[in-house]
Amino acid sequence: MAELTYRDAVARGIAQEMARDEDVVFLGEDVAKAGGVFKATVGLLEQFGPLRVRDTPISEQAILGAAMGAAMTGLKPIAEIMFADFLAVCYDYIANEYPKSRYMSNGQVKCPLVVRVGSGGGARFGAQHSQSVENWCMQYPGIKVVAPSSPVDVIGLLAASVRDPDPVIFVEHKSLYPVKGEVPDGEIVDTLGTAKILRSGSDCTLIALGLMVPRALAAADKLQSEHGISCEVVDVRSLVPLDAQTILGSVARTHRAFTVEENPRVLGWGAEIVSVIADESFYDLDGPVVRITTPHIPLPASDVLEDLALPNVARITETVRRAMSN
Amino acid sequence: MAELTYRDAVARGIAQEMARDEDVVFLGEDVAKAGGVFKATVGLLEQFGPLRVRDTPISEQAILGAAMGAAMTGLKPIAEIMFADFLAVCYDYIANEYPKSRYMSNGQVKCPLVVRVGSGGGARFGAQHSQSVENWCMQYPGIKVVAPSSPVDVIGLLAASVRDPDPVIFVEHKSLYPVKGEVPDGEIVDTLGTAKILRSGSDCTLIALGLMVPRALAAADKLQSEHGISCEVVDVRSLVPLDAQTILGSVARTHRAFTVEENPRVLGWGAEIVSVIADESFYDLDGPVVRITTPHIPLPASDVLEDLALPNVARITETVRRAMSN
Amino acid sequence: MRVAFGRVAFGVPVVDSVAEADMAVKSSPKIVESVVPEDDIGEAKRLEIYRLQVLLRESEQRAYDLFLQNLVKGTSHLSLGQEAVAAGCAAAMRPGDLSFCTYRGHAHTLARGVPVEKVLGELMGRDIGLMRGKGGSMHLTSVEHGVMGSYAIIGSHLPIACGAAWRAQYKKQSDVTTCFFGDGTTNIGAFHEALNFAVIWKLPIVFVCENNLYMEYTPIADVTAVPSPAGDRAGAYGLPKIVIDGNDADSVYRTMTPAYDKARRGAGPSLIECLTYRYSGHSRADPAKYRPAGELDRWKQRDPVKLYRERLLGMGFPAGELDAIDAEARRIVDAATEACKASPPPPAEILLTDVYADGGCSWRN
Amino acid sequence: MRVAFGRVAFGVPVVDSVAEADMAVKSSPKIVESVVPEDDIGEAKRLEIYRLQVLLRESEQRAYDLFLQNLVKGTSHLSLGQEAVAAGCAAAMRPGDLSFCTYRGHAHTLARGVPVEKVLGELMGRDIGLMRGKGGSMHLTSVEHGVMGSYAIIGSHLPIACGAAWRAQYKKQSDVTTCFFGDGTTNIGAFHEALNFAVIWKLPIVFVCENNLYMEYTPIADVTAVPSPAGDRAGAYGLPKIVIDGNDADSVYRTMTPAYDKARRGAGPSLIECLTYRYSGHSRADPAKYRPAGELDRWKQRDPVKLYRERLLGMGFPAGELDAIDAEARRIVDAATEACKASPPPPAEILLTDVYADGGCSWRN
Ligand SMILES: Cc1ncc(C[n+]2csc(CCOP(=O)(O)OP(=O)(O)O)c2C)c(N)n1
Ligand SMILES: Cc1ncc(C[n+]2csc(CCOP(=O)(O)OP(=O)(O)O)c2C)c(N)n1
Ligand SMILES: [Mg+2]
Ligand SMILES: [Mg+2]
Repeated sequence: MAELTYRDAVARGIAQEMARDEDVVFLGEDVAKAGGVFKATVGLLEQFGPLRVRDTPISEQAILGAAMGAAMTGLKPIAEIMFADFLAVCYDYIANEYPKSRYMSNGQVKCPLVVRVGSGGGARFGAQHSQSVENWCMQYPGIKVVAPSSPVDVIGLLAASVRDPDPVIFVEHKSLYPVKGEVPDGEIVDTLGTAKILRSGSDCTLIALGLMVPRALAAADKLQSEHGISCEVVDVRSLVPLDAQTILGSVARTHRAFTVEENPRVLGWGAEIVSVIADESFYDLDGPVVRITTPHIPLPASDVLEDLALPNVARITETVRRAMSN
Repeated sequence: MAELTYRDAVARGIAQEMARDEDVVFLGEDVAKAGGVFKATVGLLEQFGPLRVRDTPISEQAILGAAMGAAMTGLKPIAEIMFADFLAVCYDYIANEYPKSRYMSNGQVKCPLVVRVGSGGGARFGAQHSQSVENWCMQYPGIKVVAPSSPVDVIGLLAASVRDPDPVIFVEHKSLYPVKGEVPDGEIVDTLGTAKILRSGSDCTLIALGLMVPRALAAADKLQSEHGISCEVVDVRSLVPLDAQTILGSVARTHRAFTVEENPRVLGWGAEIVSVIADESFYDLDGPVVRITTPHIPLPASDVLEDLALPNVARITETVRRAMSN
Repeated sequence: MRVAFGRVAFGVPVVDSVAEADMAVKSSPKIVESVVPEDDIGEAKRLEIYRLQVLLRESEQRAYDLFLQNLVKGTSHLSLGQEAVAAGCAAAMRPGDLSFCTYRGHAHTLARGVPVEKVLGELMGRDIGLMRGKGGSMHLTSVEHGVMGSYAIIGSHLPIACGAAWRAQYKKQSDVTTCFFGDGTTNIGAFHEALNFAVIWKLPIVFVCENNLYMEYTPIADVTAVPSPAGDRAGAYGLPKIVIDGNDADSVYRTMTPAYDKARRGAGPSLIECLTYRYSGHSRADPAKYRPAGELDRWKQRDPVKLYRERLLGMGFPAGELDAIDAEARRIVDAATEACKASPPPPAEILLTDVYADGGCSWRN
Repeated sequence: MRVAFGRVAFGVPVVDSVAEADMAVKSSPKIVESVVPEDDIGEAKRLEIYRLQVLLRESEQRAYDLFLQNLVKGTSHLSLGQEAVAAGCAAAMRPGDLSFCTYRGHAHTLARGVPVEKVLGELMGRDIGLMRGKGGSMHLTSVEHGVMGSYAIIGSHLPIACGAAWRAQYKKQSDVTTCFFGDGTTNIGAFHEALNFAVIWKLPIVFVCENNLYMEYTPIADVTAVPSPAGDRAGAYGLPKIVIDGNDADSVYRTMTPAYDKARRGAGPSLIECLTYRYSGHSRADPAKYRPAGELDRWKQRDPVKLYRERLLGMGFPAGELDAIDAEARRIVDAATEACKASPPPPAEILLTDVYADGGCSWRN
């Protein structure tokens, strides 16, 4: 057992998989010699050498394309797209290539790769370096989307993603990089498609992802202690595959649900979850599912404005309290 | 009054706006001399000349980027991205540039442009030339998304989009190009953000878009005549801005709702509408909102398979019938 | 006997074919020949190259006939007139080498040995098709033949092909990757990224640009800043400019062979521009009226199949042997056509298979 | 008096500065000078160029100090050491000309006359900021000064800048667009698309590549197939290779002036690579330890501000006049700093404004 930051967990997760399997290779901008702009991949070059840990030019299409070609022919690449927002410059691979090659080829072509991205707000990086992209990637059949909220999940879910035979977008949250957590020694391998109930509760279910998980937990504390509202908190962890059963099971017990989403309002990942709940748990619900999201705006850079934009503990608490008192 | 195809309505809509305003210019691949690969822009080069109607190289980033720079500085460009799927190769403009420039610049930068795309399935073009992209574009605050289902709406909504001061993704459906409809003479200008109730009904509301509109209408006929179910059919027409009031108003009357979506299952545009209804019309609903979508698959090329994938009249009818008999 | 003509035949000076090309392609850029090695094509290879060209011609012609009969449902992009590139490249490849093609990929797919009925069957959306109708004409893929896919988004397969070559380099495997694309593709960003990437990583890949003078309907010269869309860009990646006569399969073969050798010995990628011409429109829907009068005819005078046949005859190959090859190709294509017509459409259950590696399309529990 | 030295001063042979650059940038590519016109910089322009460089230096140094005081909250990318490019270009522009910058755009923004407090205020996220804190340091925009934005996604503004130039051409307006970017940007697809597009449409645009030898932390030479990332690509668009000493503002000014003239007379775009060096790390977070020992010092010996000051002194400009410029710059930056510190944070209501043109963020009724 050791305390590890989410940042260091990334490097440990990659190292665990590279040590296990020679076919795992890693590429991205400034990831090797410099150890990544978020310092999440420090030491990998030294440990695995320049043939397996490779710096690339600023050529995101080449990075994601090369990862695919390598995956098709026998490697298991991990590609880094530094800021998640940059997926937009290589989006063809996300929308058109990765998810469709297996299907179009009638199963001939495989695509076992992981794209790691630094996602999310809170660092005052402004509208083009702070976006949450889970909902972007979720729309394409054939791709998986994973977003860990703790160091141990980073390692376990990264390992599961690397070992998964499908393309996985692995969404790391930039604001979680410095956060510490307990991590067991030895190999850690988790399972995709499993949500985690991080806190049990009886009055309502808070469904959260990434940076919103610790905020939902903190709000749940406040709601319990200050308002006597008992919240169950579910960390979705993996949007595709989605552990709908854990979510629906929780809602069946609590009868009320809230999504806590960092993405802007419209067609966030919560919209799918609300739609599933509203369909399959219709008769379980005591009130509408409420989505707590960033407003329908690009993220501002100024610290005061950004703090207003993202769902925070106070807003989560207040929204839940109000809805529960109706 | 004249009969016009949806295809010819595109050219007429563009011509109407170009004739009205010299600042309207049009660019895209093979759009000028060849009149577009879908023949939707035939005659524009002859009418407006090579300075206003321009063929480009296969450089989608240059097309969308140039449209933006021109829009920022005084023109009102219409850019064509031939197949909607190709948005993925120039997605940076959709996700990061168009929607954010006004906000980031605190209102200094304007971006009045229209991106026309040929979207949707039914032509046996396969997984990379048949996608519905309305739900892709809907996620980015700052952008508008419009999708006409009839020739007259093509002209009116295209005119409204060209005159709109915000960037608009104008989603034309390839399978509707040959469809004819009555179109009044003279200038036609419609209003963005207005849904249309195309058929009144009392038992449930079918909420549809694009190619799914005629199918929903045909299903409504069958449901009425064969099963005595009275369906109201709403053509959403514009996802952003969304005419939520018309939709919620209809659901308040019928108490049941179905979305009819061409996109694959997960996080289709219907998920947002379901979430809005499930929140704001919670106490109006007699049963869950049901989404009728393409399964969570890429589109196959073979005609028999593609016909199985897309929601058709039989499937819409059967889904509604079953849900209504529960 | 024809061996006796060998020397003469081998001596067909490349400069002649270049001159011919220059005459035919009046407005086209000057062709710069790469170094031509001492001829080593050999009889068997020549017959193979001829056979391939004839088979491609017959197959594509048949695909066209099948459109007209409305048996091909979706779109389709033929390579009629461009056979020399596919045949010359395939003949220079080794088994295990990989091909990445475009939507205009029937010829490249067939040239690697994929059965004709699987290709025509895919065009027809039948169960017999290479991907049982799930991909369609633009996505022909046969991993067992090294055809790693046909790609329909312009440019996207260039980086993908780099990845396949990277794997070979990393795993010290000896295969070389060929990436085919058109002139129009040189103007999209992915082209640039892939070329730079391949060069700095010294990947075992050969980029083959088939310059057929048009993107879809727009002449490439109207939208390109340089006369040779690929050749004049080679310098931007530290590569030599190589522009060859793409209607002469020998010229293609002779250029590809050293390029493959270079890749295999770890000396990095090549970029080769082959000047050629497509006879039919861009795709099924296109009557190709945008072409100036006479252009098609001029190119047909340098038809690659005719040209190659005449060369073989001139070298002393007996006409009967070539006729037999022609007949065999026709027989194969006829049989394939019948097999396709007899094939049922794909069964409904495959609609939902192979989205994910578990075989299904389930995204939730 | 200094006029008397004019001829001598003008005579500072460009080849000298090239040689100097060559010495300093030992491993860098050979600099190819563009044609130098008969000197026409003039005294007023020289003082202006000096003043701009000093102001940029002071402002950027202050931005750095404000980081250290934790008053700049987000990231920030300084141009310390690269002032000659911004100053030389701005001095060659006319009012109404447009600039498109990158996240490393403070200098280019200031050089167009945007008040220092608006720039520093934006970095500090205060209400006084150019965009009231909504954009941040990477997106400085001042339309009234012709600064059409600073772009943070590598490459994306090159096509956008083409569009602005297209508008000028279409509307027969006489402004020219300048698009700034770094060496690393030449490896992304949008670069390629924009250059080809600008050339075929003959757009009035000048592309200025500031080659500071590094992308973020990776030396550009490690990831680029050619020695001059922009210069060696010019031929791919039919443009001449122009690589100049980007630490000599006169050399920049002398290269830009004819490039702007060319654009204005409808003769199309130019691509200019300026060799320079950034003194600080890539961004706030970067201590720049990846640079070889001595490299920074060598470049500082050719510090653009120092170099320019010495040149002016050599030409007979009185030291006192230059000192006064220095003092004025410091005064401006001090006053701006105070104004920023006194400015409140932006008010909460602007969070939801200006998403759409109606002023709000409403996406539904
Ligand atoms: C990104 C993208 N843009 C546009 C298209 C539409 N398109 C298909 S083929 C083609 C022309 C390609 O020209 P070229 O590269 O010369 O190949 P050719 O068809 O001549 O073999 C175009 C524009 C596409 N498939 N993908
Ligand atoms: C598409 C994209 N990829 C990566 C980045 C991250 N990034 C920001 S600056 C930079 C280096 C750019 O180098 P260069 O073009 O030389 O400009 P410089 O910073 O040296 O001025 C990188 C990789 C980005 N902003 N956008
Ligand atoms: Mg072509
Ligand atoms: Mg740089």
